[in-house]
Amino acid sequence: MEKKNIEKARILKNQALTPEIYEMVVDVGKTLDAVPGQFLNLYCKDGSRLLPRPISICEVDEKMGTFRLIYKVLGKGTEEFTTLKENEKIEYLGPLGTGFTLEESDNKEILIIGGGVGVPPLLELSKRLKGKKRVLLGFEKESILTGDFKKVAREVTVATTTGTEGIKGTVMDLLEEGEYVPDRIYSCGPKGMLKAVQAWARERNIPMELSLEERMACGIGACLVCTCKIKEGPHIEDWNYQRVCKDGPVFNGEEVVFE
Amino acid sequence: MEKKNIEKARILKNQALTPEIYEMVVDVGKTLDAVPGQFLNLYCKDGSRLLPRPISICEVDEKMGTFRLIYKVLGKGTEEFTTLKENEKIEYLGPLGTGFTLEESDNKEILIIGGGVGVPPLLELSKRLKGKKRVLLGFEKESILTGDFKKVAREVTVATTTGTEGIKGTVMDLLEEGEYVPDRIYSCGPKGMLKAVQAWARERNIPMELSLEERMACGIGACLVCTCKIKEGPHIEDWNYQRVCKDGPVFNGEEVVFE
Amino acid sequence: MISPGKRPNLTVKLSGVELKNPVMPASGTFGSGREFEEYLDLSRLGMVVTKGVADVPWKGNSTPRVAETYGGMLNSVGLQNPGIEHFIREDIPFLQTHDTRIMVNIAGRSIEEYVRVVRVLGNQPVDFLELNISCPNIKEGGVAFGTDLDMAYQVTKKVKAAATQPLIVKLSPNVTDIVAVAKACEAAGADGISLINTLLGMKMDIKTRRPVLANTFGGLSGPAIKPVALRMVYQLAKEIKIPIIGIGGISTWEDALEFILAGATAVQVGTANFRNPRVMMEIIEGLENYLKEENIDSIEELIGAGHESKEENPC
Amino acid sequence: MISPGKRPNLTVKLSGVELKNPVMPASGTFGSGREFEEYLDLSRLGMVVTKGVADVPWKGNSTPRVAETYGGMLNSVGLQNPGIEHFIREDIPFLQTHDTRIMVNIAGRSIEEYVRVVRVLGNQPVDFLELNISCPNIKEGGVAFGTDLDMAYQVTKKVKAAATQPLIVKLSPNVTDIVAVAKACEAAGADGISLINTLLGMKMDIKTRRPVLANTFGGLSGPAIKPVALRMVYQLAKEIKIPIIGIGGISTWEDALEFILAGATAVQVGTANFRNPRVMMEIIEGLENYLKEENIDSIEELIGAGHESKEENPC
Ligand SMILES: Cc1cc2nc3c(=O)[nH]c(=O)nc-3n(C[C@H](O)[C@H](O)[C@H](O)COP(=O)(O)OP(=O)(O)OC[C@H]3O[C@@H](n4cnc5c(N)ncnc54)[C@H](O)[C@@H]3O)c2cc1C
Ligand SMILES: Cc1cc2nc3c(=O)[nH]c(=O)nc-3n(C[C@H](O)[C@H](O)[C@H](O)COP(=O)(O)OP(=O)(O)OC[C@H]3O[C@@H](n4cnc5c(N)ncnc54)[C@H](O)[C@@H]3O)c2cc1C
Ligand SMILES: Cc1cc2nc3c(=O)[nH]c(=O)nc-3n(C[C@H](O)[C@H](O)[C@H](O)COP(=O)(O)O)c2cc1C
Ligand SMILES: Cc1cc2nc3c(=O)[nH]c(=O)nc-3n(C[C@H](O)[C@H](O)[C@H](O)COP(=O)(O)O)c2cc1C
Ligand code: FES
Ligand code: FES
Repeated sequence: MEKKNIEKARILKNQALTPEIYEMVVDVGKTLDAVPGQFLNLYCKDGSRLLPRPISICEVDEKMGTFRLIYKVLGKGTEEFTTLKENEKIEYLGPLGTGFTLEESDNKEILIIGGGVGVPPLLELSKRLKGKKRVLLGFEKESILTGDFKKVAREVTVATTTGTEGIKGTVMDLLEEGEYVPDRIYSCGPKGMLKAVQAWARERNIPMELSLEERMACGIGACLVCTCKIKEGPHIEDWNYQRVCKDGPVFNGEEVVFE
Repeated sequence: MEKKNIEKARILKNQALTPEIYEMVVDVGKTLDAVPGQFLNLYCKDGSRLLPRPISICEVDEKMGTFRLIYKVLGKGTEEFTTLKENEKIEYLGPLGTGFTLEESDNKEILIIGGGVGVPPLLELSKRLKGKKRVLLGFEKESILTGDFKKVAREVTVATTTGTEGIKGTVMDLLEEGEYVPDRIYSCGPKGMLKAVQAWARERNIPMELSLEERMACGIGACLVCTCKIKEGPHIEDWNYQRVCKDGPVFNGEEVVFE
Repeated sequence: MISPGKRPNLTVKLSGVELKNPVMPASGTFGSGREFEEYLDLSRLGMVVTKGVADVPWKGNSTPRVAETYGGMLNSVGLQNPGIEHFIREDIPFLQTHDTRIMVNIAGRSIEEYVRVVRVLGNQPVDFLELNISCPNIKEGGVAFGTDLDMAYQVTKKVKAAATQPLIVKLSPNVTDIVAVAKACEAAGADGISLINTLLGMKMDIKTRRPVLANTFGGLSGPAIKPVALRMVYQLAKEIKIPIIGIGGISTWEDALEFILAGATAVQVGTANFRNPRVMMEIIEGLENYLKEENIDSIEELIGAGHESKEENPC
Repeated sequence: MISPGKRPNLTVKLSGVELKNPVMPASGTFGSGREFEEYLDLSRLGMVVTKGVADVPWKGNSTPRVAETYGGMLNSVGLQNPGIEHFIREDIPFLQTHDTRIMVNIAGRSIEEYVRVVRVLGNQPVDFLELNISCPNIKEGGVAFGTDLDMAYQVTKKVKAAATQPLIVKLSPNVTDIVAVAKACEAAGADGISLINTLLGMKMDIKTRRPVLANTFGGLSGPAIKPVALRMVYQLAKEIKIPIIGIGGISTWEDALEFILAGATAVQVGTANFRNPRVMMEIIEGLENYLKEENIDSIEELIGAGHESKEENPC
């Protein structure tokens, strides 16, 4: 078997969508396989920053060998990424992790719920999922990707905490107000939001997949720093740690134990 | 008084002269003062390399505000420098240190002796010195800058240890073979060479200035890591440490104590 | 001198056992190897060192368990592991399918716990035991054993008495006198010393104004700590007779060579695996090329070669 | 809350003495300030800390005295200094021309040597004494005092008895139990603790196959060591009552803030001065802006604010 390795991608585009959020499109120079919900580990060039940065795959063209990535400038690493110019190279490892399960049914009601930088991976998911897709997106001030979602979903609703766009509030407000009775929920976003989504879905006995985020080191399942609690039995104490990077980031939402 | 600071220079040229030695010309965007023998502290961009790299001023155009620097690729820092492209910026501090004394007499016999990457600072020196200048240059394989020296000196002789250029041997061979009776010697190069030059000059009671090299941290005289031994009295034990970065790199050769 | 056409010899003898080469992963950074199979051929390694395993499953600490620092990282995994039974059932059979040596890293909170693990491993096909008396991330046991001379002696002695395989004791750098600790372990019968485990450190989050790690403190690893690790290996090389495995920030073949020159018989690569899962291959190839270029027949010639000759000949 | 138009208050009280702000150079990285005059205004600093001074001139170690490491550096200067008389003649008058506090760092190989320096300084216009019992680069004295509880106690007690000015004791991180050492110094009468001095480290030159430093070992400093330093400050903050000056890898205002949150009343900046001689100005301005943006009236509110509330309220 050929061994995997760190690869170099050529940057086709790297531009600000909002003052804080950037879009990067890269060309890996070969065909590839990727599942929505998987992520890439991007490397910083500056040697003082050792650890790769996990960034979700927002869109992928498997034949062309291109990834679209959406990242928020948070610290030194993502700041470094903003300085990369067209045609420069960036090193990456991946796709990594276990992505979403793609159900094959056309007439299911699907609810997709995203918050902040949890929104990007839901785009490729929305493209690939069959069924009747409704998308709820929450942001602080400015929305991203709503146009892209509108192309592939039946309905896209936006909430912002500042009220700048869509309704003033969170995705949970959208969820409470709309009269949704989905067959299945897919969600990615901040922990608080996922917890609320989980509670809402549990109450209604709706199956769901949640994509989690945790600080990582290796990204390939070896170091055990990125664990989350996953139910493994009927009792509340029956949980075990699983690795967000390898067993996830997408988990059966029913089994995720939030603190 | 206006305080000095780290400055940015724009790279006008950065190219290989030999497989190991590069020439970099930078524009600092303002007029400046510099004395031959002084150096610049160049900063690496990669944060894992904290300390600035001292590189001698090979040529300076004070009015145009440009420096010419010649550097050998030795380790990670100088390797990084080779990747810089035209119009990119490089950060530097300086000019730093105490350079050569420029004697004002026209009819003095001047002998200038350089070895390896000790050769570059002698070029600006040769341009500025009055007198009858003879230049002896020693290299391992390939010479650098001989053409430039020929423009400003009466005589330029080269030795290479491999014999590829000039005579096969070292500058000490040139020195022993030529029948030089200079009034003054200026030299820069490896410690072994400087020591031999010092012995030769001492025997003949010829005044000299030697430019030393030592590993540095601050480059501005504060940390005391770059010390060399300088005679301070008649006895062999009468020496004190001085700082190569601040009190030198150029010292009265008579007073340098080599181990 | 290498005979023409011959490949340089990277094999080293560690406590009487021959390794293909001196390069192996550091415990806890490589799982049991399975996750790295996609990236490198486990049979190329000098040895596989497994994550720490205890007598019963441990859940480890809360997250966040990691924080990046300048040239390094902090972790507070806290020796999460599924216990020795699971390990023997799942991991040993997997490792046996590869042509490599196996070193099992052993965690415990008391001498009895360590001894239980070692006994269970007695009839297992493992080549070395590595006794971790240096984990900074657990409250009882762990590092306490590695920072107290008498405890280091006692735990080594009792574990050695129970052990079938050669016993390497892994030391903590968070001590005043590393030589004294190593000598205590040597006196108690250790067959080798590996060091260093992580330095105890922490990071503050200035946004939340709280420690980044849920556990407050964590173990510092990576290139940042290399100078401390190298110094300790160098200090020990002159003072103990049993072999040393050097660990701490090794990321390139040059780093590995520095440790060998300082006196290490073998080296472990930890944090560097997280940045580049193939890094150990590059280190092995780099060492091989170096021997070739320098015309050195066997890497064993270089072990401890960096010690000043004045020390061999003091005058 | 900052009243509108008011500048945030950066002053801190250190052992009863008010400093303009909590930022000062670390001893040995700033000379006596003269070399930095071209780059910054000494009067803007919270204090100037001088290089270590002994009772008689010391020549220090041979060169090379420095080696760069990943995210840090090693030095083996060995406390080269021109002696206390020269210092009083040349450096104190120079510093007096600036509106800043003065802390004199004191080196010694024996208690008597330390005491002699302190006595001579008794009638001098200096604000603080910093007792360096932690230099790893000299054979006798130095770090020996900082790694032995009893010696740390004795030297602090005798020096304190001879001292006119408040006495800060500077500790070595190369110990098993930093809390015990600090408590010994506090019990002996120290007015404050500064830490950390450098970690003992080394580097090999793979070309020559010898240690890079003429002295073999050197002190590791710079951002690489920050997590260890921060951890020690945090540990001490809960255990001692005298103020702490945090040192180790501080290069940005965020770094400084981390130390203050961990419990440091003031911070020293060392190696970062070598990369950017104006860095302390940037740190002071950064802290000021932070207070403004966060609407915090005085930086003293942040000292130790990073400790988990659960520790104040254990349940
Ligand atoms: C599976 C997964 C997918 C992600 N997908 C995206 C995405 O599509 N778009 C996006 O903007 N962000 C995404 N993130 C978060 C992103 O990884 C962090 O924002 C980023 O690593 C911050 O790096 P930094 O150097 O700017 O910040 P710094 O704070 O300087 O980073 C320091 C260290 O902390 C880690 N870190 C800091 N914040 C986070 C965080 N929130 N989550 C995980 N690690 C963190 C960094 O990786 C690095 O190791 C994802 C995280 C995970 C785990
Ligand atoms: C006053 C002075 C003037 C110099 N002028 C020139 C010049 O004009 N051209 C030129 O090619 N070289 C010159 N050098 C040497 C040059 O500074 C080093 O070759 C360079 O710093 C090596 O950096 P590196 O990162 O490639 O090597 P590395 O080995 O990776 O450097 C690691 C550290 O060691 C230091 N270092 C390594 N070698 C030397 C050395 N020989 N001297 C001083 N510090 C060293 C580096 O500055 C750095 O801090 C000069 C040195 C001094 C002191
Ligand atoms: C995430 C992580 C987990 C670790 N787990 C263990 C362990 O289980 N047992 C052990 O002895 N050391 C453990 N260590 C310490 C490493 O084996 C090694 O001693 C240390 O990281 C220094 O080496 P490095 O700088 O190459 O990483 C761990 C280190 C890391 C980073
Ligand atoms: C070149 C150099 C010289 C030093 N000299 C002294 C000294 O004379 N006295 C002292 O107490 N500490 C001395 N130190 C230690 C520093 O004051 C400081 O404790 C250490 O460098 C850690 O801080 P940093 O990481 O900010 O440099 C010296 C450090 C360096 C790098
Ligand atoms: S990041 Fe290493 S196991 Fe997930
Ligand atoms: S390099 Fe700091 S004094 Fe010369």
